[in-house]
Amino acid sequence: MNEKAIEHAHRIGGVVLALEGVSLAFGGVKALSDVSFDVREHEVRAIIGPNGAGKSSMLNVINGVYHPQQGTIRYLGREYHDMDPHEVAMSGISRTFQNLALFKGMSVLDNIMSGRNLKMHSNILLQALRIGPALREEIEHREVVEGIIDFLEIQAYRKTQVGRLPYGLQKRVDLARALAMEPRILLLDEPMAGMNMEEKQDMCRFILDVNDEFGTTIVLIEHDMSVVMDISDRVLVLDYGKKIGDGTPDEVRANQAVIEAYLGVSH
Amino acid sequence: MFYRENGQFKSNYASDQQMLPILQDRVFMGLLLVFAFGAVPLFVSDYVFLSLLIPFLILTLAAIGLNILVGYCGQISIGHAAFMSVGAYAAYNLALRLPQLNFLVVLVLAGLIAAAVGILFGIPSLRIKGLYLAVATLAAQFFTDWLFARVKWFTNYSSSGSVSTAPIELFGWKVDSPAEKYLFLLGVLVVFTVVAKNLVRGHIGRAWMSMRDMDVAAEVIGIRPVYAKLTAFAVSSFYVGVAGALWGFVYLGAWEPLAFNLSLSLNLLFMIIIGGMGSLLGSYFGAAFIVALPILLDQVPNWLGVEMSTALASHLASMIFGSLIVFFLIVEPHGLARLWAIGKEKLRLWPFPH
Amino acid sequence: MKAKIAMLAVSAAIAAIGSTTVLAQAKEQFFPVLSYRTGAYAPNGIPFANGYVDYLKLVNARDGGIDGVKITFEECETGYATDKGVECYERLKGKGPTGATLFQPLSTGITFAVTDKSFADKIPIITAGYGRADSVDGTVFGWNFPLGGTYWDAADMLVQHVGKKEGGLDKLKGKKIALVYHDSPYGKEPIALLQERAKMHGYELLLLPVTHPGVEQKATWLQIRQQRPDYVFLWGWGVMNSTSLKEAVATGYPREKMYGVWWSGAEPDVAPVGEAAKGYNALVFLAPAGQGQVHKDMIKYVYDKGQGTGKKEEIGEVLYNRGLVSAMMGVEGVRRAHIKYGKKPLTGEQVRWGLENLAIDKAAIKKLGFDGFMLPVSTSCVNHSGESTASIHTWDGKKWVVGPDHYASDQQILKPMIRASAEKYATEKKITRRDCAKEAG
Amino acid sequence: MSKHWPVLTLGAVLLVGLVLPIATGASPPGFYVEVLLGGLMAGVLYSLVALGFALIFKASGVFNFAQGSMVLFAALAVARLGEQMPLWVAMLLAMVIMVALAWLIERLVLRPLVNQEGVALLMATLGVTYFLDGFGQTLWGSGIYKIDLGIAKEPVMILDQVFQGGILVNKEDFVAALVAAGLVASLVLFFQKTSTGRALRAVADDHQAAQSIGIPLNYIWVIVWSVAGFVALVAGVIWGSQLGVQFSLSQVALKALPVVILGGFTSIAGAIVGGLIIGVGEKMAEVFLGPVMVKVFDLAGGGIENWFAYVLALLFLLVRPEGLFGEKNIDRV
Repeated sequence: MNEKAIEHAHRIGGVVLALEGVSLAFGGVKALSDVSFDVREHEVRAIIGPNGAGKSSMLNVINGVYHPQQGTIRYLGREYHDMDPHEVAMSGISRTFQNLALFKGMSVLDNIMSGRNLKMHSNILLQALRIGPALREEIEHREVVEGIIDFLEIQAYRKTQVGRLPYGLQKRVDLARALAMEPRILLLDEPMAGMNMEEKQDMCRFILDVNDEFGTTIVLIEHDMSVVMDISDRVLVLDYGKKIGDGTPDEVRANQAVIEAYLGVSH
Repeated sequence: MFYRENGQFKSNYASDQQMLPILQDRVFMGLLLVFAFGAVPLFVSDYVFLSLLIPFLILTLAAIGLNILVGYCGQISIGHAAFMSVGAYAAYNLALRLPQLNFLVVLVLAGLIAAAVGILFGIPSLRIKGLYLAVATLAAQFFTDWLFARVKWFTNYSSSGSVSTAPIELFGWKVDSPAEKYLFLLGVLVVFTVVAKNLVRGHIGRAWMSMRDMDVAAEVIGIRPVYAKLTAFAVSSFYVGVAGALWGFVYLGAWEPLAFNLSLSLNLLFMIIIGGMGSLLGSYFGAAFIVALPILLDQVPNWLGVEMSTALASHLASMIFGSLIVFFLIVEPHGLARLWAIGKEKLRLWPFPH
Repeated sequence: MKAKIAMLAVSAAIAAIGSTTVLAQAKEQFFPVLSYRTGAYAPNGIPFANGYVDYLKLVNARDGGIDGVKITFEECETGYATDKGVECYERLKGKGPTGATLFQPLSTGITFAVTDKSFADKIPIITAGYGRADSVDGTVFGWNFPLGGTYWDAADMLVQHVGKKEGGLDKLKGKKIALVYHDSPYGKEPIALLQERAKMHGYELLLLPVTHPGVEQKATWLQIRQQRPDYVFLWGWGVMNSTSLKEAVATGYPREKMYGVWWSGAEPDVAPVGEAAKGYNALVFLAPAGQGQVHKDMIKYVYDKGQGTGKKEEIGEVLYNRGLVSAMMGVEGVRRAHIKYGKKPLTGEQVRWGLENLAIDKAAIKKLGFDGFMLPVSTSCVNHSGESTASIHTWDGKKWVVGPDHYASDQQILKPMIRASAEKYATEKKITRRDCAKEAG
Repeated sequence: MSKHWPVLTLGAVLLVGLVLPIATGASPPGFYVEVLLGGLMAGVLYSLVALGFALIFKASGVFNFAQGSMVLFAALAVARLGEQMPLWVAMLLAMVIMVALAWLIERLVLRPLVNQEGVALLMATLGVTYFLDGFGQTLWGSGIYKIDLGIAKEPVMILDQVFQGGILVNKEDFVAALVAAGLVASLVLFFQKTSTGRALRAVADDHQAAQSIGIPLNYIWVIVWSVAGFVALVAGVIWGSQLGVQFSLSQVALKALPVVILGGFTSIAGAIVGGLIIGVGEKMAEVFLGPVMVKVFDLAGGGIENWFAYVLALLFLLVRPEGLFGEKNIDRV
């Protein structure tokens, strides 16, 4: 372990998010059955598994898009059950999406600015006249967003409509929007899907930088095993909605059930 | 050559966030305003004022209102004339029962009442989406049609069910002649356009657009759908309500509930689709197109010197109107505003296209 | 650069639209024609418009114009929609060397909207047999001419008629009268009078509105079936009339007990029901169906020369004739005004004087070829309507048969109502009454 | 069971509404049955037109506002052609015209607009509406025309031993309702039993899948629009024979809109059940609730049937957004 890794390991704190016995079904189809796991402060936590294993459903449960039929979610010591997505967002959990859920009709800047919406409070009348606090607010938050834009190196595309950007850049904007919320926990749903090697490296660098510089806890879904094993502290393995493995990358690599699940599917 | 933004550097975010960051655009807008306020009243005939410009200005306001809801927030309404009628009848009753109120106050209050009704009929948008919502908004249309025809209080127990208004007076200025009406409406429209522009580029505008583009993602990044959708309904109905009050007071002068029927709602929708959804400029284009086209089509046989019965002319006009709608949807589904933007893009590069 | 081009384009477009008014200082009198040949009310609008336009053509072809002043006219399609009607009004009001002579909006809704404008534009509005009932009062409604009668007259006559059938107005006590009406200003106009009369005679008034365009009346007639009124007054227009008759047949309501206003008693109203409408009655005022001298002239001077607007066989239908009469009264107004102002193109204001001093007596009617098609009309500055008289005609399954009785509205009841309503309008609009005595002097 | 509560509640409310007039003695039983029958007969026609909407929406995702104009156009064609030739020939010819129209609409409007948003397609059909209104009246005239199906118009009295005063039934309405019901039934059979029908449903469920098994989409659209044209033709003939063929026919079709949202855009069963519910509901409301409202609120006349159906549908959608039989939508991210 090099120095940086040691320093990183020291930063990892207590459990911030814990799921217990979570089950989710659509009609008769079970997406998740009795899954439990936890996330610790400042760590990079990966969720892996074959297609249809319930990974995205897991994220959707965490940020309130789906409400599980059973099980509890405990965040910062508080239990929540039927929280709506925007309430979860307010409490400091943000995410990116597997199939780009950017606001296609808006510019890059506006997309990222919309991540600041939950921190903007000036009332509608002030906004209508764009005076005083409303104007100040716009400028203050713009400064923060510019910081993120610089950080992710997308300065040149600020005013471009997001639908016109190439895929890799869109993924970056997606990340930027999530970062703009200054989250405590950041959920990343396949941030590197469909990218080439170079883009993946960039993205890896960004994720680690976020984790380092802002101390953001990261929960990550990824298909690329090498990436997952490289950057994550702990890995959760799902298959058919069930947990089949949980531990450090090394532990998971050695887990028989995991090997079978992966051998059985594609490799 | 003339339309360049090279060399216009922005040294702070405030100037980058201006309404018109490019110098040429500001100059153009200034000239346009001078022309509209100063020159137009000098050479335009009463007929053009009364039949083209006045309806155009009022309907532009209504189209901006509808555009906020449909174009910016993505919630379709085919019953928006309902909120126009709410605005009109609210203004009528306010002016009648509180005659000492300034007309501008009446307008704003009428808009607020329309906004409240808009929120009420916007509640279903929290549960239903897309075309279901669209058809459901017809409930507002048919309910208000009925309400104002039946509840006698709204029409001040008028025996015919028709109401009429006295001329508007503002701080001693009697807005009476066509040119005065035009100037008054133009003023109102400019103010409302600026306000709309401020809203759509503020955080509430981003909330609306995020609802439109991807509602689930919007909620995940912390935008409350209830707030975003209902404010869109409220602001939209406010605009449309004010437009309705103006339609009644300035354009019609006397009206019955039929004046705000389904075909007006559909025309409003045409305006924003032809003009461009999610574009304020598009609302202007669309309103101009929809107001002027039938009148132009009506008069074309006249100009060409073709003898034609009015019935045939009007059927032909209807056919051409319908075909043009389809044509525009096929050629440029994003509306005239997009064509304008493309033209501007070309102009920016002209005369060196590379 | 761009601004300039845009400005040029805008001004060119505006100029193009505005410039249709070519001012030719010719000896012409311009008649704007608001008509509706399309939309839900076209079946009724077409024959009326044909009659109206044909008469203007006839005056030119037969007489060489009004006292030598040629008539020019232009039609504008309103589709029976108020906003389109207002646009037509604005478009046509300035045409011709002296501007529009007079307007006949042919829709109560449009009448309401343009009444306000008439004060500033000084153009008379003739509403023969429709329009606002209170506009009879010429001292407030200086420009409206509800010639031949209003809906208050009509309602009054119908009540008189059923009273007579019952053997006296006092016999109406305890009876039930249902008003099935077009849910618009047109249909609502008679309500005030019917309520007034209900107070006097003690009958119960049942109000059953029918939504535009009036094809959905099932529930209305179920209610009639439930309530079993003694009489049904029908205030419909266009397809609503035939639908009402059809539903009356379907619910077994006797057609003999149904009375229509004069807009609910024409061929298109009963034709779709045919034989089954037998026994249905309607007010007929001025012009029943049939042909007279004017029609012969029409065929000779207009249709035989291939100038006819409609089909030859439709000449003489109820609504066609009503179009003729309406046009004739406008023309006579101009002719009358020629006496005061000379035989030249007149402005709307001058024509008003003619309309206020109309005196179409029996001899004049005969001379005009309208013998048997209308009753004398005379107006004054105070009374813009003239006496209103009408009869009842009945559909015998094939044609309309006019009954023997003439009715005139009871001025004792109407006058105070008109006065009060006009007063309310004057206050609302801040209008000062004209002083007719002074103007005459 | 719990997720069916909106439907059960609706059923309960409707049932109470149904029973109330008779339970409170507000209506004599005979009259009550008459209202009920009137509502059902109107409802069958609503179902028919709603079916036209649902078919097109199911197969091509288009909310076809032009349905009403198609009704008018078809009726005008039958009426005017019927003046020259026997009625059945006129109807056949009119059907050919409607198929040609369907083909043209597919070719000139739908194909260029494929993959556009729902609202753009909706507006396109509005454009078609304007075109058809103008075109129909230019071609066929804007007067009032007759279609005579040769059914007596006089009502017949039935069951006068059972109910006091008997029940008045209009033969024409009755025949119309029967024809409509027959057509609805045969359409359902067509979709369930024939291979073309099944192909149509396959398209509705998944455009790409349907194409991959070799069903040409354009062909399907022409068929669907032709079927909709046929539905319009039948509705036009029925209504036209009752009301006379004239412009207003195009607006009767608006009555079917609340049926479609109540029943679900894509559901055939929904269109049928919804039509009946709304037909009966609005007649009952107008006849029994209307007068009460007029008294209580001092209204200028009833006429609540104009919005009753919409408000009913709207309230129902609030608790069950997918309509009676529509499919539930799950958001995926």
